[in-house]
Amino acid sequence: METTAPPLNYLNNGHTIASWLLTKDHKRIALLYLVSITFFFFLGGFFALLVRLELLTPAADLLEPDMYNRMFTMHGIVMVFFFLIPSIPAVLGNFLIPIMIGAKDLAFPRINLLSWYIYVLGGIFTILAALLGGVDTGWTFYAPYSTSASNSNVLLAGVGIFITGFSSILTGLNFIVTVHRMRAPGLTWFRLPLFVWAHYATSLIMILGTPVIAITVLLVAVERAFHLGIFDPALGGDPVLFQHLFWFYSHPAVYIMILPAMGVVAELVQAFSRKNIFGYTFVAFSSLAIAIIGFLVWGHHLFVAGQSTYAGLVFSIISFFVAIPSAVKVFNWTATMYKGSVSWDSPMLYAFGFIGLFSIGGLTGLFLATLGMDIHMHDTYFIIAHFHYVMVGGAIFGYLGGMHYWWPKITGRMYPEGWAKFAALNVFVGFNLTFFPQFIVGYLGMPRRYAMYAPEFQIYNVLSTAGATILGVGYLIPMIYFAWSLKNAPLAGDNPWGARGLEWEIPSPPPTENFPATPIVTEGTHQYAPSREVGIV
Amino acid sequence: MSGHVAPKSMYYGVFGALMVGTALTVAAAFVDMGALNNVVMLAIAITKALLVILFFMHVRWSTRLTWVVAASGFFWLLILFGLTMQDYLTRGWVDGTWR
Amino acid sequence: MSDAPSAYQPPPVAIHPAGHGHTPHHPYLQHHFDNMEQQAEASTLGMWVFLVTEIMFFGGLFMAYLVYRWQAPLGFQEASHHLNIYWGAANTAILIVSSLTMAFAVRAAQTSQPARKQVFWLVSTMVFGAAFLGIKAIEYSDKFKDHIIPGPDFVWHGLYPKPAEQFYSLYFAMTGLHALHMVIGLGIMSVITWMAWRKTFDNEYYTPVEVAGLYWHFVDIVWIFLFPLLYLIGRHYHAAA
Amino acid sequence: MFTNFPFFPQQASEQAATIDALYFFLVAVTAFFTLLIAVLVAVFAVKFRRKHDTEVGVAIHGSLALELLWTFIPLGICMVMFVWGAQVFFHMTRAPRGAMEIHVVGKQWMWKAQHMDGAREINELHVPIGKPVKLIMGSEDVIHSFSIPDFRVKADVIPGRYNTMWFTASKPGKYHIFCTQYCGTKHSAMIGTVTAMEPADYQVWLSGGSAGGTLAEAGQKLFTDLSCNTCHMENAQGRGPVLKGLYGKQVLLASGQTVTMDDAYIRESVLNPQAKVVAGFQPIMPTFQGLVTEEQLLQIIAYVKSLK
Repeated sequence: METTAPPLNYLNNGHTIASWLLTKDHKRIALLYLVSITFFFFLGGFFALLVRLELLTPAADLLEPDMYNRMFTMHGIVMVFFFLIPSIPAVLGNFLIPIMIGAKDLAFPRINLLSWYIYVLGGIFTILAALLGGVDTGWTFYAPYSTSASNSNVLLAGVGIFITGFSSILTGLNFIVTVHRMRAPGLTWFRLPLFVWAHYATSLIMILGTPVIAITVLLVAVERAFHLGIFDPALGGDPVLFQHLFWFYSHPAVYIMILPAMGVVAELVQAFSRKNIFGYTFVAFSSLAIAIIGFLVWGHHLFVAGQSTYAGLVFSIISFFVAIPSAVKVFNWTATMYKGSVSWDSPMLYAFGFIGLFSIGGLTGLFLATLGMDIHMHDTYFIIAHFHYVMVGGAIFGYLGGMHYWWPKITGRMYPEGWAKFAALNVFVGFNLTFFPQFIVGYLGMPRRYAMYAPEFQIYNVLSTAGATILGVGYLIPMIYFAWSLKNAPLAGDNPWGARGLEWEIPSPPPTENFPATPIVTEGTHQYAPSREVGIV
Repeated sequence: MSGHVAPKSMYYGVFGALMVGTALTVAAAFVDMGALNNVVMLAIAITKALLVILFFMHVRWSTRLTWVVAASGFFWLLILFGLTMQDYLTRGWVDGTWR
Repeated sequence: MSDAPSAYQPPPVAIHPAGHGHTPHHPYLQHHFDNMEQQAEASTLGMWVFLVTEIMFFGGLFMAYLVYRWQAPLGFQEASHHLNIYWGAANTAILIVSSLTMAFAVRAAQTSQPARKQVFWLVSTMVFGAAFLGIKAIEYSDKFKDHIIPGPDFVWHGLYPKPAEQFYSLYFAMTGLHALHMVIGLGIMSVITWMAWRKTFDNEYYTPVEVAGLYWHFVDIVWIFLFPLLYLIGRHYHAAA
Repeated sequence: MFTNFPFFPQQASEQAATIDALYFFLVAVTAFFTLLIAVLVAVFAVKFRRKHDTEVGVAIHGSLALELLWTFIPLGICMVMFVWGAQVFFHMTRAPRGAMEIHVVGKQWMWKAQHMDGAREINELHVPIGKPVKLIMGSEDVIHSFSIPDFRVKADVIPGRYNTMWFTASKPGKYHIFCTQYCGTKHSAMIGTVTAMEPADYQVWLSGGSAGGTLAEAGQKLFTDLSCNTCHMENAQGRGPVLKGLYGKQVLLASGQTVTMDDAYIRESVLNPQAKVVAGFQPIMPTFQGLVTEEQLLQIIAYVKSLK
């Protein structure tokens, strides 16, 4: 298509393998992450497929229970640690944060590259664990099963997660320092895009929570290897302590997954309504509130684990508090569309889906924060449905929406919009068909992690598996047209959406240095119409 | 650029205080004060840590951001300790419960 | 609704000055920073943020210590009594001295003192650090000889064998992790010393020394807590007995 | 093909209805807010759909009143949920005095139950209706969780300690027992049936099941077989404390602390005797770790409890 030589950008600035594997450019590192994360997404999806197929019938006929246990464990480990946690921050965050704040790069480009290598190393250990027979502890690694009873590759997988944790820590560290120290002149905190706020909050969780899971997994590994009595009661340990330490990270970790998606959706709603966000400060601070309060609620995973009644009450009430900033966000996104100029481009379809599905995911979370209700629902499919509404309906919808929104910026090419709309619809329908029945079968009492189940649960499992098939197809379509678009789609231009933001003022794909010189920011984000004060901020 | 340069005498002073603290804590350990032993021990340790942070690590002369970052680490540690211990310490408070 | 990009182009949010308009670069300024000040602030902030993660990393172990000591206070006191308080106290003093020499190394760079002075303080710090590890090695080998390494070979003649084993599990986990940090610290120091020797640091550029110093002091602080928590808790119990 | 298309589990315990009421309230709130948001999004998307390519939205920066509204209304609703849920929870965690006790031991991958009068069963649990039943549960290996969905009850079964839960069955019939905490290969086969019976039928069932005497009697036999009685004598001459009448009382320890003589303390004292030595006694009792099973421990506890 091009007749003249294209201008120098980060993609054509060096074509050797070394120019990619040794790059310090945050945009190239983002693409390295994109490739590896996509790989892990489809790997995790493959495990999910086997899980769903096995659950088509009540008996364990496709997979032996032991193999089934390994499959759901690998699905959890791969999706949580190798897809959901790094997905938006390491790909979109890495690519966009320096551009959005008018910087040439992250504060520590070499550490950024290092974090990708650490991620890959952790991934290799985990893949090795899978190839050598998998792990059968569940992604939660509950002691003493993980430390003493399981005879699967707990050590390898634990080491993999331990290593990957450091990749997450380094990414968070880089983002925090970058946002504090690299903002362009004039870019005050309250002019920052909400995407940056969300990533800042995410980074806080990454650096404050991840070390605790690292040491916990390390202790499990040490206990397993040397038979030290840390968590196994038979050796004098306390398994509930493991759960405290584990959830101290792993509950905030769900906010690592959802907060960046919330940041994406805030950008999408503004760009495709051509309107600044309703209640900027509330949306910005709600990200911080979620990150901070999110650290105080982990005990709601221990309501039936023999925690004290008093602790149950404390964790329950704080869990309700963390719901409020999420509600504030949902209302503000919705209000932003009011009197906007709403386009129905494919990224916005994902945003619509996100708002609806995240609402369901969040509201069903209230069931689990409610002490008396959680007892019955704990460890049933209700929980599976709830967190998939947040993780898939939330995090993955945000990720896909963001990918479609920024794909023209990243690659310089558009994608076929018709196919994109079809895929978005496909994912939405498939997703709901997969996970809505699980709410019902969960309330009926079907426990999670069951290879075999009572026959009266079958109808819901059949629906679920059917939905998962549709969902899987919905994921494959974007893969195909994104790949196709790289060479064949029309050029996008600098600003295909008519959106406002620093990233849309530079060429697509951006040059290696992002900006020819440090820009001087004069306005907040997404101010389309001349300011006409209605109400107060 | 150059940050705050403290006189050498200050470093020697802090060093002396740290050494005295170490001697005190060892001496106190041999005196039976019941539960107070722990309090004294930890009070001395916290004081020593604060001296190192404030003077050797230059937080005394650093930006407010550094103060916040340094404090947040210990604050989050307290969250971990506090919320975990409020479970252990209140087991059996309500009649007929788990324990 | 089509593949065609939007014709609408909103006004920009930023002024874009044309081209590079800067003053000559300091040789150690990385290209993505505007000036040395920004670079130094980013590095120190980065190290502080990293130290926060380190606090939480050790925090998990301290949490385990807290719970198990609360569950078996007598066992922990009994077990602690088998640690050598004098080695522990000596190591505390050694680490404090190394912190002082580290602080002087930073100060030497800050005040543009000659390279050999900077190197002197850095090497002193490393010598004390190595001494600490040496003493730790003696202590470990004593424990090995006495069979109080947790695991199948653990032998305990006193009361409370279970909590004692747990205490030693935590003892080795905590001091082992701390020693690992010391080893990493020595590695960092070697690089910094080499850089100092090459006359890298002066009052314009001393961030690496300062950042390495922050790390070194942090490792010292961890020990300041480990020493009383591990070595001292059994004393008054036996002093009273 | 699917004769069963249930939406709700049966209400087979007295707690079930209260929990379902809470559930319906939560469902109603969820449905209301989900629909509210969905309708608003749909209406805005249609009504304010972009008319031409250069159209931009109106600059509206926000409204403090609205922000406060949608902060405090959800907060209020949440607090209703919290208080309601906490009430239900309090009721669920506190067994009424005089509840019938049954000991349950989980192990990979089965449930073993011991009734007080000695009847034992595996992967089955027979209970009378209309009478509060308290399960005292321990595990021999890893964490399990004992769940009866039709009763809406569940509690983790944790090695090294006892958890309890209670219910009052209200409808005769057979109901699922599921292990809901992942426990290894045959986790999904660690299931069973709870049979709720009319009290009279339950008595008939009990009389058919107990061959070896009551649980306390089995405990007494163990107490003698393991020579516990050589130190824990009936008078104060023994090297160990007299156990008679001690259950439920506060005990002063050598460390100066006090501890309640309960199931957990008896268990700890058998397995790890030196952890909490009673004041005035030497820490000379040997550990019985590995010598008694979890079921036997529960028998010993039943015996000590019976020493009134």
